[in-house]
Amino acid sequence: MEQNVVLEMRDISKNFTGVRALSHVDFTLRKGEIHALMGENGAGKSTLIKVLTGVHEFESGTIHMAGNSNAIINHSPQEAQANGISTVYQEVNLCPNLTVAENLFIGREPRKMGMIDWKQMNERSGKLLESLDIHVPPTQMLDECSIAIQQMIAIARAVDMKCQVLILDEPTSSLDDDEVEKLFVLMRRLRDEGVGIIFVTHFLEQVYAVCDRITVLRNGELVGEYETKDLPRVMLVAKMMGKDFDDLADIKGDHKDKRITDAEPVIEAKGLSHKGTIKPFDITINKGEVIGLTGLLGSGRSELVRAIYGADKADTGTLKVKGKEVKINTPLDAMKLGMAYLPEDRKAEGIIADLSVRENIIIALQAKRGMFHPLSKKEMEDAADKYIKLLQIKTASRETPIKSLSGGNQQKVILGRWLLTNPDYLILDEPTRGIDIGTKTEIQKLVLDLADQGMAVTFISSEVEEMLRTCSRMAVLRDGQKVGELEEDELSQSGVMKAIAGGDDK
Amino acid sequence: MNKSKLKKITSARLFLPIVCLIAVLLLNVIRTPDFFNVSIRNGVLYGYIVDVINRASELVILAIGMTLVTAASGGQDISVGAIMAVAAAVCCQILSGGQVSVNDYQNPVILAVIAALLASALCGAFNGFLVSKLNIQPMVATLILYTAGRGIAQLITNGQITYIRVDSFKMAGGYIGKCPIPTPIFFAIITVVIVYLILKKTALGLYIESVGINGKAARLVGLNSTMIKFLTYVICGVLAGIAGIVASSRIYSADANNIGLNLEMDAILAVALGGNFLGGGKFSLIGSVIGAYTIQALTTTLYAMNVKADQLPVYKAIVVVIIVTLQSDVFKKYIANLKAKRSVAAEGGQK
Amino acid sequence: VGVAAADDTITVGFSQVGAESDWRTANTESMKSTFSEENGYELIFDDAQQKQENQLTAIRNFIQQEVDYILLAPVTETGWDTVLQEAKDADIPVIIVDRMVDVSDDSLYTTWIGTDSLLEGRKAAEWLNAYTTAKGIDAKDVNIVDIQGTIGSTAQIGRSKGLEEGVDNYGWNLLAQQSGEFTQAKGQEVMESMLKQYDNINVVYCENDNEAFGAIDAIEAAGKTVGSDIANGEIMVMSFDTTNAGLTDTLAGKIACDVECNPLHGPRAEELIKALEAGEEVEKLNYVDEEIFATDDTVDKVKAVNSLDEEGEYDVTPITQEIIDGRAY
Amino acid sequence: MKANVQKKKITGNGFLLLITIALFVVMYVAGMIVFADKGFAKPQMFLNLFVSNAGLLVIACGLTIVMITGGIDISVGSVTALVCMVLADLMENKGVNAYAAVLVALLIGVAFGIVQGFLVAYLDIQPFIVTLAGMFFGRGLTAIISTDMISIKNELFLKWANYRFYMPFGSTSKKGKFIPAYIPPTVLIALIVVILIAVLLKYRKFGRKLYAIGGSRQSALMMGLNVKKTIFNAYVLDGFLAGLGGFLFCLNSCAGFVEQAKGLEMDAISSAVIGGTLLSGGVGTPIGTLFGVLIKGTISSLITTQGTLSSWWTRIILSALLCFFIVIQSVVASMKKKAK
Ligand SMILES: Nc1ncnc2c1ncn2[C@@H]1O[C@H](COP(=O)(O)OP(=O)(O)OP(=O)(O)O)[C@@H](O)[C@H]1O
Ligand SMILES: Nc1ncnc2c1ncn2[C@@H]1O[C@H](COP(=O)(O)OP(=O)(O)OP(=O)(O)O)[C@@H](O)[C@H]1O
Ligand SMILES: [Mg+2]
Ligand SMILES: [Mg+2]
Repeated sequence: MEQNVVLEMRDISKNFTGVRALSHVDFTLRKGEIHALMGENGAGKSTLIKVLTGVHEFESGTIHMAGNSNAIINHSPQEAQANGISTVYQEVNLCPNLTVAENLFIGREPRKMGMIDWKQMNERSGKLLESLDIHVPPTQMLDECSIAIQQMIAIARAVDMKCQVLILDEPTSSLDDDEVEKLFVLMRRLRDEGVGIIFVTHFLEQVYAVCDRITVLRNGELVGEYETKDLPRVMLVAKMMGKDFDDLADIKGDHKDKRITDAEPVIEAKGLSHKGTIKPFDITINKGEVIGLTGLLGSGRSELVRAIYGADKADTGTLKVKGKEVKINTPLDAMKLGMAYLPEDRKAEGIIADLSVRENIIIALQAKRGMFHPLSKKEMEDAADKYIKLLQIKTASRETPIKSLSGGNQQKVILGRWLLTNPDYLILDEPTRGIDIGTKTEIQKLVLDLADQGMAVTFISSEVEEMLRTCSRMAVLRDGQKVGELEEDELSQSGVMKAIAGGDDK
Repeated sequence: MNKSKLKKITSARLFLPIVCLIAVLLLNVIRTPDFFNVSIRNGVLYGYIVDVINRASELVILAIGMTLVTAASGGQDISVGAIMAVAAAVCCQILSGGQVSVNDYQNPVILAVIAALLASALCGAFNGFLVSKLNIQPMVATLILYTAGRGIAQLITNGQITYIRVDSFKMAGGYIGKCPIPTPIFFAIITVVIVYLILKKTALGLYIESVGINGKAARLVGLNSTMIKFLTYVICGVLAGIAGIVASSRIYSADANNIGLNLEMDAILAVALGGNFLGGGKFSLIGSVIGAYTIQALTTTLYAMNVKADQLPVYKAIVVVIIVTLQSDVFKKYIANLKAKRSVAAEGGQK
Repeated sequence: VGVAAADDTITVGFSQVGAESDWRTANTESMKSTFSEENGYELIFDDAQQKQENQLTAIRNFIQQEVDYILLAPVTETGWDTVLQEAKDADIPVIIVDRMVDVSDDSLYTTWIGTDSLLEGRKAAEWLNAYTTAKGIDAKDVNIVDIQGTIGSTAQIGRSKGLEEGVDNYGWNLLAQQSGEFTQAKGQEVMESMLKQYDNINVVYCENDNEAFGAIDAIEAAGKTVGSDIANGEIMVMSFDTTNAGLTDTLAGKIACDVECNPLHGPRAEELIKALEAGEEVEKLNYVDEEIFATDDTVDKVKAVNSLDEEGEYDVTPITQEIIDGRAY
Repeated sequence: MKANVQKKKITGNGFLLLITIALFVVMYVAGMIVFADKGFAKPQMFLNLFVSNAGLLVIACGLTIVMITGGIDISVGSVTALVCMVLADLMENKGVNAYAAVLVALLIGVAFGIVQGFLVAYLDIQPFIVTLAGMFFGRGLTAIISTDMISIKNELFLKWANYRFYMPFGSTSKKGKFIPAYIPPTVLIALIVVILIAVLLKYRKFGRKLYAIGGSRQSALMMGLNVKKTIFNAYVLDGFLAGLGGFLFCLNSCAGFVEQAKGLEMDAISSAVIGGTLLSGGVGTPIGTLFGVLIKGTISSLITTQGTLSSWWTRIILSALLCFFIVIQSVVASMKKKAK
């Protein structure tokens, strides 16, 4: 093993029933480097990490770590931790019933005379959180924190553990730019301290911002390892996808002029609110329009759409759908009025883990049709096949349980679920979270196509750039309140930033 | 080709439950060679195996309801035995018109049966309300009727065993006319078929699974979780009512203390032996049915082997542990590893 | 409550096993009607739901309530030393009902009223012996199956023991013993299984009437006949409890012999309390009288030894409709 | 910001415990007023709640532990019966001395814990089924040892059973005699167990791991906790407490017989649940369980004191009160959730 290498994986293979997730993959991590692990959805990035950290067993291959002349096999995350590997997995893995502080310190609680020293634990947690600019009291229960905060906590936990190797599997998927920047500062500091960092992300800018080296996987196979500076963006994308791709195409361009001018409102909300989460707001969404919601983390974007959809029943205000005043008590009411809602927390609110891809796709349509009008087997299979093809969902078969799909592919299934209901108004809360760059562009195109066909869309994303590309109008939220709207000319990176920060429009 | 077919069969969900049932039955052939003998005696089918199928009927009916409840709410209804007693009490009390023992019906049978089923549906609705509307944990919610149910049944019968000595009443637990097959078997088959058809012909099965796996997600895709959970409890209650009527017909009386006693545990066991996860979600109705027959086969076997009733639980426990161990993923994995090793060794040998 | 609860009312705490059978319900009713307000008593009734720990709690509760007498129908024979000592310390006389208690010191309870299930078992065995002898059936040809009560209950222990002694004394074949848990359904299930195992059963010894009903159904379903004519292939059913339904079957010839187990303990308990109030000495053990009923008059008397080792001679009554109609339960 | 951290918020579960305690107090005080003339207000009446339920309390604490991991143990009633039977059999029929018998009894509990823990933790079999088998096994084994009732007459054992700690307070009987209140050693042991377990769960790593596993087993695993071993240990501890509880139970009843402690598992489970433990795991405290036991005890005590209910009405009222209690708890909890 070379001097400065901390981790070396050779010839790793891993099969799941019916899927070859990894085949003969090599991976080398050096001391004090940030190493990006890239690949499309389902390329095997998470699997490689789980093999390394003992979540999955693997069929063949060897793993070496610095300071250990023998090959190691981690049989559990616990062993991996003991071996100096600290991990943030793709899906947030924390305990909802414990406090923030406990989630940070479980398994390594500070103790005094054998007893857990709660006071010290809370104090240390407070400091740790503060150092990362996370503003939650350490004594708050985790399930009262937003998904973004949870992700930050998971990161805080991992970085606080003394480790040789730090693994971050899509840590930035729910974070906004500010948070991401904070994370990068932290990562650079750790790198300078000599920690080897594996970083998985689908955001190319982020790769080029912090990474020293890139390993690309495709369909479970190693494509190659590169120095970041030697690999231009376009090349990277080509390596990932196995074909040339121009991700910077202005997809909005060809759609712009086709826009319908005379507005035909689909949704008109007046004074809608939900106690404790979102203050009364007005919003109008027109046919064929993509409207974006922007704001800082926790500004109430999700809460706004949840109030419209009836996921949290609105306490005050009125809602008109296509000009008719309606009362929405349950999501089903909203669906019957032609709404569809893709929730942001995929694991908790999106997937129905044990059901197959097919069942996950048709469930919303089935619910809408009612219990006594079941879809025939053929209808279901056709629908499933259609969206597996359309969204390029990587799955062993349509009968595979959704839980064994990669994160990004799960997201696509959920998207397919809603498209199948053929809605008039589609709400997308972080629809491209964890989706690879190729598919992301596909989805953005799809959204614009749908809008062209007359669908009203609300698009929420932490990625301002993405929103700029898709949205024709944006609403700005701050502290659970809608503070303004941006149109046409104001739609630029700087314009949005200014509005979010709440500069001069106050 | 053949191998892959075999593999397909062995990896099917119901494979292990069926193997377990067969294993228990084979155990008998060794100990009691005439276990599978079926003859016609006195105009009816006669033999151990007939007893097994006959005696398992109530358990099968209960296991179906238990499967649905388990799938939707991730918990079990431990009040089914008590609900059986309530249904039996209502039915017999109406038929007897309040007397302790009658030789003729005092009221129409149809009235009694409907009232009994209504009462059991009501019990199920009560459980369902507590679980789905008030979010009380199933085992605790049903604990209420588990303790109160037999009290209610006794209240209805005034603490006495009410006898209905009418031949037509004995039919549900005995034989219809000259038909050589015991009637409870028909009850079991018909209930299984009806529930199976309902699940097949409507989307209820999918709804139940979705709600059981991820209630939050199910709500967001437009399912009414509350209603669906509630419904499974009502169905479970009604099925317990049917089982109660069959059980009371067997003994042509309403014995509030003993009808369905400890049957809830067997029903839960049947669900588990059928390869179902007690934490809810995906379920297999047929698996539970097989589980129910396995349990009854075991009981009858042990009786046939002259095992004392009080020691019977020991053997039952051992067999249950063996079965669930065989079905456990860890064990399956272990076997798979073993096989893989052996095939590697064989390959090496060939070289 | 109120003014009526004058000083001369006697407060009695009664801890009952439960309401697990008709017999128990009749027993409770007997107590309740005896210790009524009209008769000058206040009865504090507690149903232990077959749990001894509930009874321990109830007695401690009675002690705190300072009742005048405690009636205890124990779930079990054992485990009463501590709590009875507490009652004694509080000067509350305890009358044990039905089952006996097994305590290290007899003075912990004042007196006992109840049935003698060992004697019941012995009576039945003696009756069977007398009957088969009278019919000239060789003891070796008597093939018995015993459908036992709930294992561990006093009634089961006594009744099984009575039969087992008979088997030892007279050389009958005891083919099998299996518990029917005192219920009709289990009795039926067990009998079904036994019939398939043994072709030669001619006596079924059921330890209560409910089991007998189930056994009779199973026998008839298997195409055999129930009756006393063992020599001609009939299967004889014997039973205990003499419930109304049981005696009806006895009259119909389906149960050959039914040994009584009398639940009406109330009046006897009241007698004892009256005597204690008057400061009289009472007997430590008070058995209630129990009869034997049979379908026919082949046997008119049996001799048997009770739990106190006293031999007695007991009449066997051929059952009639009048007797059934005249009984209180 | 700082103030926010300092401000002690009553979290959802702590609030539930407070409600439970408040409801208990209300119920008990109501009983004291209504049944004052029947001695309900005597201090001994209150202590009797502990006297009667010492064994149950220890067993319910064990159950709380496994329920926090998201498991369950329905074998405890059978284990109790087995322990009582073994104690009785060893001391009365085999002439073993009391200390050795108690040791054996505790080992039986541990043995159950080890086997069940192994099956649940390492073979990943559903706890309900494993312990259902344990329930069958324990009861059957009890019957195999003896179907007769065995009364314990061992002097040392009875001395333990009859020992009393007298309190400085008490009550005056109708005849004007002062009777001091007392507790037997069982109560002391049970209370010590509650405190020890409470400390274990709050202040030891092992305890916190239990909560983490109950909250999300997957996450606990991913966070590097040794899930299997922790679950195994939880069942062993639970088994030990079942054994200890069985011993305390036996000190109360001094007898062994097959039907003993039937249904005790349901009492233990419902006590834990009333005390705020979730069957789905991750939530629960021994203190809550203590109140669960007291509440159930009080309900029974109220019914016994009332004393005119027929057998079936006893059952119905008992469960109606239980129902009332559970419903109030649930309604208040959801109201609190909404208010947030
Ligand atoms: N537990 C599992 N069972 C079966 N197949 C699985 C399992 N986990 C992953 N797979 C399969 O392995 C392949 C690689 O998945 P993996 O999660 O490693 O992808 P990924 O590169 O992390 O993708 P993403 O960017 O979407 O997170 C996928 O095809 C997936 O379907
Ligand atoms: N940085 C933070 N500090 C404290 N609380 C926060 C923070 N971020 C979010 N929250 C809490 O989480 C709640 C929900 O926020 P959430 O993140 O879901 O809003 P959002 O605008 O939809 O953001 P996003 O969609 O990016 O997650 C907020 O009302 C707030 O109480
Ligand atoms: Mg991944
Ligand atoms: Mg959000």
